Amino acid sequence: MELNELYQDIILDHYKHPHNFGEGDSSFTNVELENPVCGDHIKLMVYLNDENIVKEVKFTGSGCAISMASASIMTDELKGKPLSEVQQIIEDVLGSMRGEKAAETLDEHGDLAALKGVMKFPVRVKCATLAWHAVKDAIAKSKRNT
Amino acid sequence: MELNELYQDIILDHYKHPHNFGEGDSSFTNVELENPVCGDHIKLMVYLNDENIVKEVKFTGSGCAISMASASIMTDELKGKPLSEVQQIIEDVLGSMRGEKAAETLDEHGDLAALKGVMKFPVRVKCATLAWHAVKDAIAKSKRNT
Amino acid sequence: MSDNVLEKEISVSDVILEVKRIRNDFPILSERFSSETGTVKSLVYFDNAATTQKPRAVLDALQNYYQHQNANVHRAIHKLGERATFAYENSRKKVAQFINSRSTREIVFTRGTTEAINLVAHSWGRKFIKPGDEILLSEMEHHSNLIPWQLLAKDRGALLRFIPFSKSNGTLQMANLNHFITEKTRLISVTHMSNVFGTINPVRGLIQKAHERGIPVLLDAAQAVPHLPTDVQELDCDFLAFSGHKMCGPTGIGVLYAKEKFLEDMDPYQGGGEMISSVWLDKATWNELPHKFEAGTPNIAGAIGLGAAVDYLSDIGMEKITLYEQKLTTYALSRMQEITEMKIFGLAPFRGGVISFYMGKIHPHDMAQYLDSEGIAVRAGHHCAQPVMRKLGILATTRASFYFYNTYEEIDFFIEIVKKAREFFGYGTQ
Amino acid sequence: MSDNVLEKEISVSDVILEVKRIRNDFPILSERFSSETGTVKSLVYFDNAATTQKPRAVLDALQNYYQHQNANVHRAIHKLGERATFAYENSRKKVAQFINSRSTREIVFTRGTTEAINLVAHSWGRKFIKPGDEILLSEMEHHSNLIPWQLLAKDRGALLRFIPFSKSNGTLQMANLNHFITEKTRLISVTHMSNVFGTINPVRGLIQKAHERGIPVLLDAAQAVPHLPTDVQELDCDFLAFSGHKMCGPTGIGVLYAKEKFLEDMDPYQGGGEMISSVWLDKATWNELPHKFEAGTPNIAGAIGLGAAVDYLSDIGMEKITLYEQKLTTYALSRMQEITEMKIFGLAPFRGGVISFYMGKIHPHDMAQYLDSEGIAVRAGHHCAQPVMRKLGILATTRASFYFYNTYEEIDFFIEIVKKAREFFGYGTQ
Ligand SMILES: Cc1ncc(COP(=O)(O)O)c(C=O)c1O
Ligand SMILES: Cc1ncc(COP(=O)(O)O)c(C=O)c1O
Repeated sequence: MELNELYQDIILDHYKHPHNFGEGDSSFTNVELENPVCGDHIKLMVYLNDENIVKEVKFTGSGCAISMASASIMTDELKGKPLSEVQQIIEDVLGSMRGEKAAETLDEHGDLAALKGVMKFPVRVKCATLAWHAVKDAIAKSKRNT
Repeated sequence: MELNELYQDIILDHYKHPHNFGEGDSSFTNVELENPVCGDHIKLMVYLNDENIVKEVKFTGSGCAISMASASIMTDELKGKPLSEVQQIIEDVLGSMRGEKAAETLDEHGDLAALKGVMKFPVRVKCATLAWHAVKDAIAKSKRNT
Repeated sequence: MSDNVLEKEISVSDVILEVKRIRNDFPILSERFSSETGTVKSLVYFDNAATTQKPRAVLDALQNYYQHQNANVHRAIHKLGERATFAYENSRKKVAQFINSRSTREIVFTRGTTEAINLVAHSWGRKFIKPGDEILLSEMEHHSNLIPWQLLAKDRGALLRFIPFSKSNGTLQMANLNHFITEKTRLISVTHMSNVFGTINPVRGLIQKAHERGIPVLLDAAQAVPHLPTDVQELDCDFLAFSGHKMCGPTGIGVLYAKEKFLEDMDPYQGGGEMISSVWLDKATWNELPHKFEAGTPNIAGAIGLGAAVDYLSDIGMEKITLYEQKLTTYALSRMQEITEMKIFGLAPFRGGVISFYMGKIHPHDMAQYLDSEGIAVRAGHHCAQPVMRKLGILATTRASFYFYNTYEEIDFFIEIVKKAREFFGYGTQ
Repeated sequence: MSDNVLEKEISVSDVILEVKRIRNDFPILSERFSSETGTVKSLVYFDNAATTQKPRAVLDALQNYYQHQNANVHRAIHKLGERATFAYENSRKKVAQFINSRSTREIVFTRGTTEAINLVAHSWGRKFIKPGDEILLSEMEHHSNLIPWQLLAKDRGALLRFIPFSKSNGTLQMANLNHFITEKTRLISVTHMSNVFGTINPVRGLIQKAHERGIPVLLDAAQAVPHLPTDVQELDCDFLAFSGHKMCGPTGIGVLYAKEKFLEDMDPYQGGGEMISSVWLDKATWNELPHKFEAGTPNIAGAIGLGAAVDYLSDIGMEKITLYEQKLTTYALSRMQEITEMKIFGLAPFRGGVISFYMGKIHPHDMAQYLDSEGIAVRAGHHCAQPVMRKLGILATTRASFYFYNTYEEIDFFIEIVKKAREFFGYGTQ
């Protein structure tokens, strides 16, 4: 059943038990984004250290299983990685969601592969990318601040 | 052919050689009416004497064969008749054009019978009634003035 | 007069619609979806508050128009033009009769409810609303009956006020009405039936109160006209707006009903062909009603399709439709109570077949997606009523909305799948 | 760049359209009329400037939509909603490609040309036109490109000025253009092709001149887009308006093209669902382009039908269509010269297939009626251009207008019947 491709067990697990859910302290850069179409909103917090390592990524917010799971998987994936690599991953995810990159690109990034199922549901792509747009903005903002 | 019902010989004759076409003098009451849909316009002049006889009816203007012929036939028909009878004829014509009176009502009024053909062409009814609305207005105006 | 349409004396046996037969009139209702694994699902269409499906009679009217009548309307002397004009104006007559308006002069064709309301805001509002004036709406309005008034209020320096709704059951709080109708109130514009709660608002009393103070009332009847018998003379509303696509008609056509004296007083809306009488380079005079408000080539086929829809609904009978839908809704509501975490928004005593709900913490999008995977089409979102969602403290609901072609069996299937969704998203079996 | 579309290098052999085959695509073209006496007449449809007929491909697209895709667009999670949204937005893409616009963000669906122009007058005009400003039109505008500006000028205290046309041949008098474009000119809005004279106006030069002075230009392309290849980037117009029903598409759908920067700057038009981003009771923010200008449920089926029309026209090829129609028109004009009393209004060197005429003193309504009795549909009247008629000193003309499905044989028949009408109304044989 197609539905199981969308709601893979990994997605449902992250949705029911999100990772890195919670507020960061004042050292974090925050970005809040909303998907006005469905009202989903997310607060994304990153801590980029002086060596340009994304040390911490946290989030809060409320939304559907896809948007929450995508945020949770993302935090796992980006945490501890150097900026350049993080930016590459973000582009890989957004690019494949837009259909500009092959879906298989995601296979290299662990749990992210579970997001491939979303691509068959065009209206849900915005759910999956909300957190990614937020983290992209947060990183840009964090770089501007430093 | 249906067209011959609309453009009966009587209609074409009146159209090519209109009766009572021309300006009245200052004793006449004038009304100008326009059909904005097609731009046809008519100037209708009546002279109602003290005994309430419609002594004279004249017209000028420009329009299609139907509107001009209808005006010409009308002037012949109304001229010299007492007001009450004239008003009855006007109601007979407008009523049958609106479909509220039987078309046969017109058979009693000489050349007016030729207007029956118009009723099969709903868009042309306005052409046929322009002069009749004008004469109705002119008579009302003339009565107000006296 | 009462707002309870159920009070009409119709014996229950009359109400049994031949739904099986009716469903055959709607080609799309036999649509099947096959998934990649080959399972085939039938369509269960529960998104009727968004738009309804079209019976073959309406599709045939469209085809017939394009194949035998297509021409521009008005002013044409040729036969196609006569046919098109006759069919177009005849649809206006049908619509006038359907809502019992006095004359076709009161029926303006628009693109839909939204345009009808914008027309009033523009042509009546910009002329008659002055700085400091108040327009009274309710808190449960669709964006289409809110934004036009926001724009007008900003343009004119006027104020919007809102009749509140009760969070517990989604009804308007009419007790304090005198508080909201002030000396400055110049217009009241409210929805006849809520597209979120299904609530049928007590508009007759409201209109009476408003008229005692000389205030005109607009009814947003987008959800009402398709589902309830509507008599504008009995309602005595001054304006009424509805959409063809929500009542078996085509997209792109709707209606503004307005009392003649209002239309006479109003400025034109759009300028262009057909709405004029005489035109000079620097000035123009306007055509007679209702043409003054229909600039340019109208949606001719759309209007003719709406005429066919109105015939179709009349043949079934609007009272039967109302009663059947209310029975169906009562059944659905009672079955939904079976599910522990089910929260239903909108429990007004008088209501139509629109049910908004939230199941535990399952996001409405996930619920809608799950239902869709079984062929059930419902809507998830704010239903163009973000202020309602805000007041309820939620982002969205899932909404199931019915029409007369829906069945008890479909509701049973819906309940079964909602229960499965409940498990799927982590609530365990019940 | 030249305005002569004929200059393009296409060999005549390319231009031979398979008109016989094409005519089979249009069900209505085989319509027959039988009179009371039993004579049967075939339809000769020469009223294409008013509205065109629809090929089966367009009718099928409408049926297919209602039978397999019908749902409200945007925001729906269910399959029908996805299909409807995809088809609707895909039509926008087709339209964008058809006129070579940069992006679908520049394509706003409207009811037609009239609404598109009103949208600009309202949303751009009310924001940017100030008292004393001037708007430059031409004397040959359709009411739809005149009344909206009259209403705006009145609202804002602005002034309308008019590029005159020559009575002798119906072309714009461009020599004194500098006299009409002043420092106060804020907008130029002219017709690309006249619906009375058939004149194709030299809009490229006009746009260039206007842009040198920073003045935006709107093209009323109601008669142009259906008949001429249109490239908005090459034209460099800032706004362009056209109607689906004049180019094989359904009624009730049209297009406003506008450069993105203009759409960004403009206020919304109608308020309601879909055009918003976030809504509170007292304020709202707007959706992204082009949705900001499409309030409420759009004419979904209409847009999809227009997409099919655009495909159909592209398959034939717009350049072929232009050239075929011009050959047909040249033939018609030359044959009309055979008739002594024939007066043709509009003899521009670059012209499309619209021929307005007056035959001696035969009133246009009588002429049209006579032609109709033989199955020939033409239009008689002021063609929504009363100021043009006034300047010409007449009340109306008879107008024959062609599309690519018309034939030389039809023109021969038309000439024959015009000659018979001439006799019938008293000119004797020629
Ligand atoms: C209550 C209500 N008002 C207005 C509208 C807007 O109708 P439309 O989108 O057809 O203009 C709707 C439908 O979405 C509605 O439910
Ligand atoms: C030049 C021109 N502009 C505008 C219009 C108006 O188009 P519509 O009636 O489709 O809005 C027409 C068609 O009648 C036209 O020919």
